[in-house]
Amino acid sequence: MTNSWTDIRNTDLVIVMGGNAAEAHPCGFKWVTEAKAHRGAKLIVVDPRFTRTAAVSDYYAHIRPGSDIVFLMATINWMIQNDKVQWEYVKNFTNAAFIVKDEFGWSEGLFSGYDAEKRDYDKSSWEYVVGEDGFAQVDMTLSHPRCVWNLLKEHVSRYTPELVEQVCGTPRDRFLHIAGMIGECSAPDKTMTSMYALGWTQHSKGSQNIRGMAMLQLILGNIGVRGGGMNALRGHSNIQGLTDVGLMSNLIPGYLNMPTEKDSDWATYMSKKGFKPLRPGQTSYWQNYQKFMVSFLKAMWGDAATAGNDWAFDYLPKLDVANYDILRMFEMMDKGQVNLYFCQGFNPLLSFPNRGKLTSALSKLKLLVVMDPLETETAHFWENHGEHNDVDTASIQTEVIELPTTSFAEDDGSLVNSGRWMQWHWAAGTPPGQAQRDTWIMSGIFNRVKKLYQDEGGPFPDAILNLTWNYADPHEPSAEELAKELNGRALEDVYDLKDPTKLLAAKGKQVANFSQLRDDGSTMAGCWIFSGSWNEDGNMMARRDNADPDETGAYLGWTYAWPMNRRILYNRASADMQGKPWDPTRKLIEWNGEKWTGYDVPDISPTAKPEEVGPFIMNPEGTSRLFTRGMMRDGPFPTHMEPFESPIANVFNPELRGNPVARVFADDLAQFATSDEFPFVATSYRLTEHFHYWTKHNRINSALQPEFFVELSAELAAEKGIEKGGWVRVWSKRGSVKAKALVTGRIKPMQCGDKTVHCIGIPLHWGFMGAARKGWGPNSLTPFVGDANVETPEFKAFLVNIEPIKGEAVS
Amino acid sequence: MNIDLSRRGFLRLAGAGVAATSLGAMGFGGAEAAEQAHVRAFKLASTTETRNTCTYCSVACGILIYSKGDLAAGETAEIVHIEGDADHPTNRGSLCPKGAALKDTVHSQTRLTQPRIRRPGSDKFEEITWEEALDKIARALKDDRDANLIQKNEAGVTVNRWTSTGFLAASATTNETAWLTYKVVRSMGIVGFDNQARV
Amino acid sequence: MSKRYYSQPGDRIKEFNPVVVSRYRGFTRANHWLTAFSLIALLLSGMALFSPYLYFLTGLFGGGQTTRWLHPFLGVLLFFSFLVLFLQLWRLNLPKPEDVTWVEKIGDVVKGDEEKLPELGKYNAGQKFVFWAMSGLIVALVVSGVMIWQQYFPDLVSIPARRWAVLAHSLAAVAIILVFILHVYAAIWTRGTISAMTRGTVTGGWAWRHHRKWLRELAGRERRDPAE
Amino acid sequence: MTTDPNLDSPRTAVSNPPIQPMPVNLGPGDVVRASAMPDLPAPTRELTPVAKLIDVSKCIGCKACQSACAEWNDTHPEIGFNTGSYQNPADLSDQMFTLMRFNEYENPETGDFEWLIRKDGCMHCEDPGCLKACPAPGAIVQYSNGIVDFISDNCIGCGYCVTGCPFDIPRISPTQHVSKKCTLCSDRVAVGQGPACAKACPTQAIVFGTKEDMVTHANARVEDLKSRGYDKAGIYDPQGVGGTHVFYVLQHADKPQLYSNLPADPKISGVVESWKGVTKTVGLAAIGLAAVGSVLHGLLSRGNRVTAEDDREAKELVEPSLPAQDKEA
Repeated sequence: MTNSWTDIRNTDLVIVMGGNAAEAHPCGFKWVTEAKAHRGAKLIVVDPRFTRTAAVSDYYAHIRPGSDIVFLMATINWMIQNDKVQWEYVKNFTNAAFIVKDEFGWSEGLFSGYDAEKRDYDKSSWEYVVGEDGFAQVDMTLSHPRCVWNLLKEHVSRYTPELVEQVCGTPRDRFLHIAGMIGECSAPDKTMTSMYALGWTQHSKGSQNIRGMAMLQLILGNIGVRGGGMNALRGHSNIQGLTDVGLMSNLIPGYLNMPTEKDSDWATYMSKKGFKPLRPGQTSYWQNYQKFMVSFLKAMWGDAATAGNDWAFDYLPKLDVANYDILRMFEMMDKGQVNLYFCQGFNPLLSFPNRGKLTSALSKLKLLVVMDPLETETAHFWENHGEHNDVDTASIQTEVIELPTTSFAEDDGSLVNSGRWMQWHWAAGTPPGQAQRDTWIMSGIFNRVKKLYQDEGGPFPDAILNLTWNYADPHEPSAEELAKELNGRALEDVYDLKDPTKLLAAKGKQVANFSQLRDDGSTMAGCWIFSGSWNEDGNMMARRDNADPDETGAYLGWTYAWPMNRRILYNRASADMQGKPWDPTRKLIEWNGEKWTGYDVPDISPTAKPEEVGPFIMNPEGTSRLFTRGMMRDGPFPTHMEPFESPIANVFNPELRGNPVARVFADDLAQFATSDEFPFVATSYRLTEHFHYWTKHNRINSALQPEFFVELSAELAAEKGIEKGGWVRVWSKRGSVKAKALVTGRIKPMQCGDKTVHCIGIPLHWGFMGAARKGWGPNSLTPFVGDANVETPEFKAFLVNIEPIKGEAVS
Repeated sequence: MNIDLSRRGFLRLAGAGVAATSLGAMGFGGAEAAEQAHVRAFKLASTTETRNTCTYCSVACGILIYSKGDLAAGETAEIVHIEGDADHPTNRGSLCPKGAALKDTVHSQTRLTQPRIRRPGSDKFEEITWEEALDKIARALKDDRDANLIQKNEAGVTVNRWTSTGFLAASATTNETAWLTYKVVRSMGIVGFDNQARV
Repeated sequence: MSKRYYSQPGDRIKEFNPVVVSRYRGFTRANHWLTAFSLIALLLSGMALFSPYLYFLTGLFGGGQTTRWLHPFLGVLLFFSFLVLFLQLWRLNLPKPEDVTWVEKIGDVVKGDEEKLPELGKYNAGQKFVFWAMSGLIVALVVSGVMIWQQYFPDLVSIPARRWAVLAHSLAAVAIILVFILHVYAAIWTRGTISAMTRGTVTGGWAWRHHRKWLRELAGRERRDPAE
Repeated sequence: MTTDPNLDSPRTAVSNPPIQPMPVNLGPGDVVRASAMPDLPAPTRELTPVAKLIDVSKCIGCKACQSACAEWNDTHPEIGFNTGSYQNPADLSDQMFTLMRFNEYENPETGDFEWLIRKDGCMHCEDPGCLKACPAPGAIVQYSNGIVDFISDNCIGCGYCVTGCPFDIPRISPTQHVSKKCTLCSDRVAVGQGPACAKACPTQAIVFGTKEDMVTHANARVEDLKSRGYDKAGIYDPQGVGGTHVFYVLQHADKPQLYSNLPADPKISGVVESWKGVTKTVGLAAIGLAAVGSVLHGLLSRGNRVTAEDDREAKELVEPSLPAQDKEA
């Protein structure tokens, strides 16, 4: 989220598309109802199903799964055609004025530089024209034919209301009504907020869905303002934190990147970071990259990381591919290239696509270690549960170790919520039986491995032997020690860079925030963006002052929000070029002639003059981007792509299947189906009564939603002779499930051109362990392919078939 | 209060004191129970309150955990109730159907309480000690890393990459647990590292 | 053996001096008292749940819960006990022409002026009324009772039907209590009656006074087949 | 923030529950009506009437209320089946005091689809049919703040309350044989807390406070709904049962039956009224009169006695059939 949950109360219009906030985030959705009750805000829902969110919406329209880009680009087109643009914002705060290379272009659904062989683009043409002065060229009048704005105008011109009706199945009048409602928010004193989640991410072009809305929000001037923003409603309690701390194949804490083989050494690696500004006087905060990177390496290897060994740069593994993400790991596993696998509070057997493939892959492991508070399907993948897990136990040679861990109620620590609030919590209960904290388990494993290397030696033990482990109890580091490590401290006295006599942090003290981090090895910090969360003032994450002056929803005294306790990102953009708030009634920060003041921590140097320094300080342009250059693999603008399994061919290019640059493994390609075999579009989702695969272990939640079902329209039910509450079989090219049929008017057949598209909804909460009735998840059916940029599986649009079957009668 | 009342009503009906006593002796108490009975005793009286955060989605609602026994004071603590924290800016005391039932997850019948191992081909888990489990895991890690760590690629670039072992981290753990996990996993050179961020 | 019109097997002149007439066999008497017992128990437990002023009566049965549990079972007991009684008595309770006259002269009945009344068989119209009223009301009570028997038939009928059932049940109960009072009172007021259900016999005079046809038939039978 | 009494946004979770022992503030002295206790003395004080308002237009059907209810009351609703609906458990039970009822509605006027979700449960009637029907003294009580509570210790499990209730709410436990329903969390209200469901409700579709405040809030909500095109929006506070202490804001107040058959004009059934009213009094009177009457008649009129004449007549009648030896004697 660029904003926070409590900020949603400040909005005039909420659009929920690519998500179902009321269902998945009821207590966050509270603030939508508050905005409706107190500001008279309106709520729009665009979804294939009439959801729980739609139940309290002011306007609803249905849309075919996987066609969002068409809807969004058409909306942008409508804004441009009807002059619903926040011009001052667009000119100054976006890269609309930047001139793009002549070679860049788009035709037949593809951008310039496509290589069908490599399934990749040569992105060299997706760049600005850079002048002799080393700066990108701009035309503030937006009249230059090659400026981003005119390219965008031309790009979206293809997306008409008629195309929306034809591709999305959304009635033209419904689309126009929504466009009209959104258009009102182009006024400087009106804001719209976008609340989305996996309904947009779980597509082979998920990132582009989100870009589409982000661009719309920029055109309306709704980024960085109160009641605006792009609000990703994240799923797990600390999914944000795990991403911040970089527990991913290609990440280093604080969104630094793992080196690849191309980064043969430290110098080469750094040469690709620390971006210089593309416009005069801009901040381009990543210029500080080296400070954060060195501080991280010092946090990892302490004294073993020296200028002499490039701060132990070679201790880090280097990637030969973009990502060893979970899809690739299971592909390798299935090919017998993985021997050991750890699942720490993760149940991949139900959460990743093509369960058949997952089972086969797990069966090829030597050892599977599962750390969890609950009995997971993954830990029991070898156990035969009849039709629900029909495996040949005896033939599975995988050894499985199941380790009992504590739950949230039994440990201390911090979690980062969707709004980047880092909230500290305290243990309340005694762990059951022999359950242990993950920190105790990880230490137990590490200390043993380290001992083995000390005793036996082995290949490159340095990174293990030199890992800093100076904890009071080496067998169980405390949450406090680890939190302090994340914040970082001075290893030598740290002085002000402008005034070398001014001591900022004495040796051994916690750094106040990341502005005190250095690239000379005099500081360490596990995760630079967390710097400030536990400094010499103590544990900022444990603060509990819920005062909210003027009810802005900021709550600066409540816990700590990274970065720098900032509650709304890009908040400088809430004020105009003179530093005055676009909407005086919704002031966030403002320029008082000398510095920025207000309700939030300015997202800019407090003394940066409004007319000189752009609000998007992380970008070398100083502006946001309507055109993303080469930063996304599948295009600088979103272009319509069908799902890999779709009942309809891509209107721009029938030859294209799915996302032309998405990674597809050969075996999986063979398992993609067509609509003549599998005529119905399926989409998967959560229900509010359950949390993933946890609450089926909970008797109350199991009572509230006891049994696996699928949802379908009355029309399709009639066509197939399916009865309400009867049993059906749903199958795809990859698997088959048995479910109760929930026949509803909330799903309607969609008319896409001359084709009628039926949609089947498949909730994801059932498996073969726990208190609820045994069932299946959609992942028995879903295709094994991910988003081209971040490898999020395509769970939201795929093809299935359905038929009624006999089963024991409904009670 | 009602005792007198009922007895009055009762006497009027019986019409004779003698009958009253004899009938009274025959279980008039039934009505008397009505008098003592009123609302259920408040079940949180004399419990310990601990502030925590809901473990489910990332709205991160504030919750209050009520326990018999105070963990902070070194006692064993049994969780008896969980409800929303009215002081929390986001949820203001409210909770969703999952959060409102958190207690039942903590006390789930399918919670793990003992390390277990499933041997190759076996159809059941056997209990093992933590020592056995951790030793076995460390040994397996060491052996696989020794065998499969790639120190240099064809071009001779140092890569120190280990791809034959993978690790999935939990997005419900704390940042502190995540950081320790990161240190352990990265220091070994594991690249097959991921979490629920993709799903 | 000649046909009986006003008496039934077991009814006979037991002693001649003074005259004693057998009216009820042991089995019938036991049957009657079991029926009486269950009816009284039902009456007490039912009244307890009928009016708060009578709730104390639950004490007799060990509290409200047991009263609630016991009452329907007593009902079942009453039903079958009465059924057996019914099978023995229904024939002589069929209406006869003289019953009409008897009812017309009800004033003389109350005055006790028997000579003005027609000669009667084993039962007079009043007794017949009690018999048939009991029969009908017990059926009504059992049917409506089952409809509101929460513990075993919670979903037997709809809630509106249950409302009617509970109303019918209480109306029938009131009626049967009135009939019961009439029955008991008549038995007491008509001196010499109670021995019929205790000892099983009545005096000849009683039989002559109240059920002359019955007595005649029994006497006639003695004549036709004198004892050897 | 948490003590904000701001009426247009009531905070049901006004504070966090106390953990120090404190006197229970709702007891016998607050009872205004008790089942089968016609001569209840006046309460020792008068509490402010409270109410739970359920704003159906804000409800997202998340079932947090059901969950919080089961958790707080330590009930264990059964893990049933999916019967082709979101409604689970399938019905109210002695283990599930409140239930979201889902209803799909194609609005003929607007042509829009609507998903009407109503939280079902005890309405806490001002004139409670359950209490009227109950034969067990003190099994059902009504406090002066309007809460209608079941006191299980006194309940005999007869099920009369089921016939008395116009909303089909009470359920008899098949195991404990006592009647169960929503208590409006009387134990929480007694220590100044709102009901568990109201505190949990994420969108504050359920709010709790004084009836007066809730009505004010409800009117504001109705205005908002009218401004959004729901001309028939209104309050459901049925006067047929004297008003209720749980009441609704409905988008279509003119058609309450759209909301899973919410009765348009609920009142205690005439049948129950006549059973508990005229039948009881007249019946008891009749029985009393009959008893007294027969006693008096017995005392005044001398019984119908057998005369010596009767005995002689009888003897004569049976004479011919006298055995021989008697004749000779």
